[in-house]
Amino acid sequence: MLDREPKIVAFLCNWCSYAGADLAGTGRIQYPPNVRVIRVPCSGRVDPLMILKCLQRGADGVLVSGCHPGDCHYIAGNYLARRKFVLLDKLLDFFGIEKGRVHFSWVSAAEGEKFADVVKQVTETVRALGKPTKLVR
Amino acid sequence: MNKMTGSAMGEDTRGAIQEGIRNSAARMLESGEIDVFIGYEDGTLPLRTTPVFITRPEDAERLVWGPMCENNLTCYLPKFQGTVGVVVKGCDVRTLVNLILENQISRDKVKIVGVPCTGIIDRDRVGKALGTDRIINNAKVIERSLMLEGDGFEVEMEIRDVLASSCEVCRYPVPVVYDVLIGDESMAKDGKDPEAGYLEVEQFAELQPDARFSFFAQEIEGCIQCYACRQACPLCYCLECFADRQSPKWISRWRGLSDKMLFHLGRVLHVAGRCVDCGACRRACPVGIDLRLLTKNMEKVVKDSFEYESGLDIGGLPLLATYRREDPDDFIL
Amino acid sequence: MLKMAKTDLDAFVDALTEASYVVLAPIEEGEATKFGVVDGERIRIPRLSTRPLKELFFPQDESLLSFDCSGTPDTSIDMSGVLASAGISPRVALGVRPCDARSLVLLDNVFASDDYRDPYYTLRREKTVIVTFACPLPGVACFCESTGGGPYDETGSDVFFMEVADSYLVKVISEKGKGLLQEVSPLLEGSSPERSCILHEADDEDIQAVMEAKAVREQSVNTGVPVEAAVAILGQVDVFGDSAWEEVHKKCLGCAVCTYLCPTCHCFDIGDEVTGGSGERIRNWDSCMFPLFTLHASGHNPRPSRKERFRQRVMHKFNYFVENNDCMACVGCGRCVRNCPVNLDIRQVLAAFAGRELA
Amino acid sequence: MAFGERSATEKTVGAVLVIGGGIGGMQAALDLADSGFYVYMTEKKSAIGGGMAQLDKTFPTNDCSMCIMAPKLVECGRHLNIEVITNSEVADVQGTPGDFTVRLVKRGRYVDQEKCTGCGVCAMHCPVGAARDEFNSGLGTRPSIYIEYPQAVPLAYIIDRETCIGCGLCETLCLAQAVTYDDVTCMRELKVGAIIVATGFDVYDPSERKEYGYGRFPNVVTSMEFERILSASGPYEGRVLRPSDGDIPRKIAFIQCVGSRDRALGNGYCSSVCCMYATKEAVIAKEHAPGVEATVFFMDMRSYGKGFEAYIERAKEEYGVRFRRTRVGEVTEEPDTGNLVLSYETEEGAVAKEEFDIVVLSVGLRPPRDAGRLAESLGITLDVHGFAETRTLDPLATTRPGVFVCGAMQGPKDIPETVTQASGAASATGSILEAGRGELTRTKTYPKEKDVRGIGPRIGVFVCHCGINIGGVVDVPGVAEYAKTLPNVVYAEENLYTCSQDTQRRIQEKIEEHGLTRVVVASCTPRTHEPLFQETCREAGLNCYLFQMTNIRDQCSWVHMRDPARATEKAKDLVKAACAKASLLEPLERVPIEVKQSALVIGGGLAGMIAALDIACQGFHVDLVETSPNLGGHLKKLHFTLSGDDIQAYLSDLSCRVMSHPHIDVHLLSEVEDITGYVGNFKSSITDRSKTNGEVGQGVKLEVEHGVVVVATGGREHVPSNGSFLYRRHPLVVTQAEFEEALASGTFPNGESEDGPIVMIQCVGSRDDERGYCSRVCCSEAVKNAIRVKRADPERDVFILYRDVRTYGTREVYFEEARDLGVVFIRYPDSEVPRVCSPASRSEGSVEVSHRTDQGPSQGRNCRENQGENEWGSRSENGDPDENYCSGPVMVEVTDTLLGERLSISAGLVVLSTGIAPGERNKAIAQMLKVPLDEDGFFLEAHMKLRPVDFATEGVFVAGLAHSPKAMDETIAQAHAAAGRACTVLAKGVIMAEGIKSEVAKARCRGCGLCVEVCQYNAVELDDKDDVAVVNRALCKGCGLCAATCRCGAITLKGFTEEEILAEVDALLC
Repeated sequence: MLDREPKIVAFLCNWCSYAGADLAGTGRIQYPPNVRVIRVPCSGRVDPLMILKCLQRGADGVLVSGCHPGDCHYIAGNYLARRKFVLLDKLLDFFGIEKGRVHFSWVSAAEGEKFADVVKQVTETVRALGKPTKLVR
Repeated sequence: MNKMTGSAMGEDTRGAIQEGIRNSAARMLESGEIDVFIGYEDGTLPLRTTPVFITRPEDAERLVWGPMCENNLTCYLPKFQGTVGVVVKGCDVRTLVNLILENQISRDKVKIVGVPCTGIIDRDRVGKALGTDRIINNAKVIERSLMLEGDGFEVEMEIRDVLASSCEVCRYPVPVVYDVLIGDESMAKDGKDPEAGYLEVEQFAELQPDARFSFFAQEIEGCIQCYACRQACPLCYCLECFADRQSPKWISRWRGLSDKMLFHLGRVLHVAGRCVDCGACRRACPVGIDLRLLTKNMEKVVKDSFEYESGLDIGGLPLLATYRREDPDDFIL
Repeated sequence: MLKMAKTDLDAFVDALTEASYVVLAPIEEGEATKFGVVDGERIRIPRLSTRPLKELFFPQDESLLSFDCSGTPDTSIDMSGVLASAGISPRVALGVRPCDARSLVLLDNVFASDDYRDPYYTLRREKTVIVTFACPLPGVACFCESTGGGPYDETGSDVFFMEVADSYLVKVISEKGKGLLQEVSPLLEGSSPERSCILHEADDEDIQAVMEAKAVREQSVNTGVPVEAAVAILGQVDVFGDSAWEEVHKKCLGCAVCTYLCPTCHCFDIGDEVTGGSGERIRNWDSCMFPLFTLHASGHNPRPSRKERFRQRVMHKFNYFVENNDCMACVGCGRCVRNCPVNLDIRQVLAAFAGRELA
Repeated sequence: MAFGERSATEKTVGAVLVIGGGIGGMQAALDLADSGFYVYMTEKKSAIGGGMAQLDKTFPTNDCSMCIMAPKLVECGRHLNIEVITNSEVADVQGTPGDFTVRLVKRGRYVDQEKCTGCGVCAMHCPVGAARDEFNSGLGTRPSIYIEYPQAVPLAYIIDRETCIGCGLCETLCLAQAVTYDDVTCMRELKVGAIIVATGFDVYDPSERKEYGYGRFPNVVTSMEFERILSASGPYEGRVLRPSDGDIPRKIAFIQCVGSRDRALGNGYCSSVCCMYATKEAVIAKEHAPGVEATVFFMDMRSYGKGFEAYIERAKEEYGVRFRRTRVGEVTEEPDTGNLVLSYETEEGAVAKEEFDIVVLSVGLRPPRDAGRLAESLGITLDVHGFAETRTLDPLATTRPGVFVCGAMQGPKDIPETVTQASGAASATGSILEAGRGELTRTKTYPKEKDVRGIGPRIGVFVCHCGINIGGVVDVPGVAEYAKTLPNVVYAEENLYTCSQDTQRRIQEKIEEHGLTRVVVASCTPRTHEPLFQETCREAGLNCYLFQMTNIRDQCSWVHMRDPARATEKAKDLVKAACAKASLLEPLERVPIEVKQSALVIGGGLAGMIAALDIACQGFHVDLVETSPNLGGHLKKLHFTLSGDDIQAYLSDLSCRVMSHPHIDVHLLSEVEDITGYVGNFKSSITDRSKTNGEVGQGVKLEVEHGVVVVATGGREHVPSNGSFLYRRHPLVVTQAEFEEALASGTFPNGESEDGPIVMIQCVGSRDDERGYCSRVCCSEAVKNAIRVKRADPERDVFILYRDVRTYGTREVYFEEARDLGVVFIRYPDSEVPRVCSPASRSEGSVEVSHRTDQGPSQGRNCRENQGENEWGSRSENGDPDENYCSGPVMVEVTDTLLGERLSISAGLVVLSTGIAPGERNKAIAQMLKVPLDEDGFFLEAHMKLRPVDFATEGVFVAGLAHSPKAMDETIAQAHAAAGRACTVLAKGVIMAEGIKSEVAKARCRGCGLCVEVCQYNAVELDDKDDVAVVNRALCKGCGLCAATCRCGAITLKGFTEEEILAEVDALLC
């Protein structure tokens, strides 16, 4: 049995970030194996409640990644999602949840490198925070 | 829009307003403009008034006005059948504006009787001021003070010392929209400047995250999930609250802290950009959870991030129905 | 009848603890008070705890059993841990008010009747000694007298404390109560100077004083609520369709304050919480005021609006329960009156019906 | 004959013969079959797949070759309107375009294709084991009864009678009774309207190059052999080993241009792909055996394609691949070790020797050895090299009307070029067969969908090894075992390639056998493979939305290579999540969407015109939008091709055909303002300033409806920023285009020819910090104009200052010609861009080359007048003209890497080979269409290899410089391709839209209208009767924004419901 590793749930939009993650793969760009991807059509599909649910389920971190502003395959899904993400981000902070549990990023289909970097960065941050306790059931 | 000014700041302006409300209710009912008039009547307990639904002009006499008229009556309006008149304070009308924006009631079906608000009394504060377990048998409002008598005591306190916390920082005491405005705007306590309202929030934000979290943990621990906060909120009109969904199960049957927190976080997210800080949730909570702190902070976030204030623009769009390219992006990797 | 100085209350509690009883008394939680475990801290008994006593026997949520789908049929369901997890060691509920004590007797009709004994409830019940404190001056929302109780009502109590001046008179009501005192009294004997005997016989003066206090207090309780009359009217068939319901429910918000804080409301829901292959079967409070309470899988809801739901609550307390158990499901504690966000006062509702002519 | 110019009276057969089943043939066949034509595909081997099937990975994305082509293989294999005829060759062709009669020779397979299940028992027991395995380039052996490769389509064995001893064992063993010894060669006659030749290439046989010891030294291998060595399905299962002793090599050498750019012993042309594939093989070798050191010995690095330059950089920087610019003299073997010693001349001129463990000869591509015979039977002409003869301006048409060519048979090229030409050829074909469309095609009927209600989830899990792509890192058997323990999983297995055709059949069997109601595949990315598996489910009568896929390769094994344990753990989690979601999946229905059978083509340049014409010729209406006053784009500046065609003549012919075509509305001086809608139903608003509504210049606003969009917005010529290279500062400094203008207009060379040398500077605005990519055409353009000059005036010195001469493909012969004509090529170091200056500012110590008389001011003026207009014109553009504007002679200083000296050339004229930059409007248009741009600002296609003209967004296609810099013939081919792909959509009256849609639960909807506001497709509206939201399924794109926005939980996105997503979350975390 392997010793406990932080687990990061990543919601990736199908058109940009998921493709970016694939590109990281075809480029064989290595990154930490802590991330677990859930494919969604658009970052706009992600309801902040889902993110809360991840934290409640004991996710060490959550990453939501979509197309860069303006690139949304669905025109403005990421713009409208971004408003919700602002609210959630600020709410969690005010509520006293450690900064760095929940991350957001824009990764395009051409950014395999960036995806890998994001995952590295998120993993390091989350690892530094240690096992989550707040909100965990 | 006609304005009825109470008999010019005379002996008892409240009495005048009360008269004004009764008259316009009676008039509207007689003229058939409305089927029902929703206002306040005396309650069964000291310091309490209670919502009343008047359908006959003669019953308009039951209507009262005063700093004990705490309920936000717009919570009865979503999808209201027929035409309705309603008494609203500065905050109440903003929730009404949201209900109109959100297609819960059409403007032409509601006659808005606005009253410039001087703030309402927080019963818990009175209780605290009085000391635990004192029984108040009777409470009267005279001018700017509150007369209390109970088991062997008579106390007078300044109303402004026992105002609801939301009223203390109220920025829009005068209804922004109305059909009838009763009383003189100058009678309303002057709106606080924006920042004053966020002092509490800002001070709290100064604390360490852990301190903030354990504060909320303590507060929310006591939640019995009676959902009075939700039911009292005019904007919580979902037919089935996310907290009640069987599938997906956002909130488990375990009434543990985690699930209670999820409910309250979810609630705050759902009223974000809509909440007008009327304080109804806070007053409804039987265990006295400080629900305003989260919503007030959210109000600030919305204002700072999107320059958006809820319930002021009857022609506007809901916060989450739109976006701007220049919305905050710095938190995104 | 025994007597104990008020100042000795904490010593008494210590003795109970020493006798390895879990002492449950009103404790503060935020701005509210509820019954919780005390160890060490001073006992402060409020006029009435915000949250009802029923929580001690019928908690808001409890696991009935746990299961694991991956296991074999015989090992897959496990109830063993559950009862234990109910934390069942001998307990003393201290600082109970007569209305709450009375509520337990009503609840017994549901959970500990001849035709059904709920293991979880009954176990807690058996293991708990109820030490009631007579009520000080009742509040404006109280109407226990009208429901058959009273500030000195001993129903449901095992030991009964009554204030006189700076002491309590302590009355043993039941065998359980007797046993408790016998068990702790050795610990109360003046074994050490600072704890000289704190329980001793009361004299006639004391008893006289108590009687007077009792009279005064029973006077001051609101006896004007025509509960009996209302019960009689509600017993009539045609009341169900009465237009009055339309009026009385209107301002109801449909929250569960009244039912959750009510010491006698006992509606619950049972369901499973499953993750992956394993889970627990959980019983938790439910409220007849919620639409989901009666929502059918078909989408049909026999109680579609707040009117029907509000009527259900009133009818259940003052008619159905009466029919089933010859007693109304209300002890007049006034919690629902005091805490209703819109001051919807059950007493007015009852009055509204009591006013009718008996057919 | 130009496309679409057949009189309707002629008979038109709605079928096409595609010769060759490689990637080109497959693409052409699929495009044709999808746009209403029946396709016969002949393949001389026993299975289709061609050269690409043998490759391990492909550059520049390092995609696993088999992985990306497998779906196409399978699709061809089972396409209703494609008949694959293996072991066959064309005997002869009679008839005319639209009505050919083809006779095929079909050799015996000796195994009944229909009966054979591909189980392999026969091969296992075949006593012959030592037959040469061609697929593995002879590195391995095979029995006499064999299949080409594991994923072979059709998956049927074949007996090679050469080696078969006729023991009959296989016949007795075969339970399917598929073995038929008495099978005979037979003739077959086909009626087709057109023919596409896609026979691909053969590789050069390096044994002719004795000095490299191929054939004598076991550790000298060809690049194709090395591909097989690297391949997971190859002889060494992807482990990098030496043939001689199976040792793991430490040093690998790649020798470039073996059989290419070699008139003496090989082919005169450049094979176009070797630089890239060698680099790729070096990179992959390092991946498979991290310790290994790879060196590439080359002459010019020809990384001219899209993303190539960056790839080379990564190879150097990240993988530490060494590049040595030299020609290897000879290879000798160390007898005892079998190591190989290369002797070569260093750039410094010294002779060096270096020892290697393996030497890979980057062998060139050559026409198929039987190309001559084929050409004869087809009646087409071959060019000097033996490739099908085509014209630069009509690159897909052979010399025989109705017979088209694509891929390497037309000239050496890589996969995207081939795929592009294939789609192009399909389009060209469609253009002449329009009348026959739909005549012979059949439509597919699927088995009735199983009603899975009430059965509950019964999940089958298929975990893919993907050769060693996954299995090499993740414990695949472990994952499969783990899957069996998951809730609702009733069956789980592992596959070598879950995407192979036999596995598809297997999955269908398992669905039957175990009554599966859900299928989960754990393999590569759903973005490429989901459709394949969904199709498989459909064919088994399972609703395709009951399929769930999870990516344990691209997002697991490939990115966690160094942590197998955790990669496996992750894979298990992912499978668990997939199953959790699968348990909740429900059958969804696809909604039909009407297709507006009209196209919008943006850009009236070469690409735009060709695309428009093609689409129009296929019978569909086209709106062609061009911003400038006339058609032609860059063509207007060009005058002749390398091969000497007259571009202006071509242009005027082309544009008048476009202008006069009844199906084409040309909008000049017009802008596309806005594009809304989706595939089949686009709406665009165009401002057309060529038409007026009274006020002049105002123009009119047009609303056009169309089903597809072709982006052909072109690129722009890089203009050296103020002053650099003294451009627009000195009269004697011009761009290549300006120079060509002058050459064409005869204003240069002018009378007095003592103008001093012409110095051409390459890579101006290419391969620099600002623009990292190669502009691809500049070398050929320079060579073209240099030749022009030399022919006109042999005396005049022409210097071409370059970094790498990139006259790829058959352009190479012109490079040779230029050299023969005495053009001097001087290579300058990447670090030191040549400096253009006036003599005064000349730096010290540089060697004077030109001894011709200094250019007097007169010359300057003289020359300026030649350049007259655009010179003055550009001057005035530059603002204050006299400021730092210089005249008189001009010097070019350059460091010659060969001599290692700094030269300074007194030039008669300096010609800058300026690069190609992306168009300014790209970003705007990209945003309108919601399609991505790459880092360089060109449009980013859906897939670099196999979808070169498609976008991820359905119904939108790209061609020409908008996609990347390219030459005319390439642009033309790509334009045909875009048209062809567009027609696959237009040809269908109706397309079926995805079943992933939002749905409203009325009972929960409070009619707040938030969903209506957020929906960007106006797919949601409030029903004023019930006052609840309703979703228009045709408009809904399935983004789920409304679902995530609805507080009341009234809207959910089918296929991505909250329940399903939370199930995944729980599975991953609990």
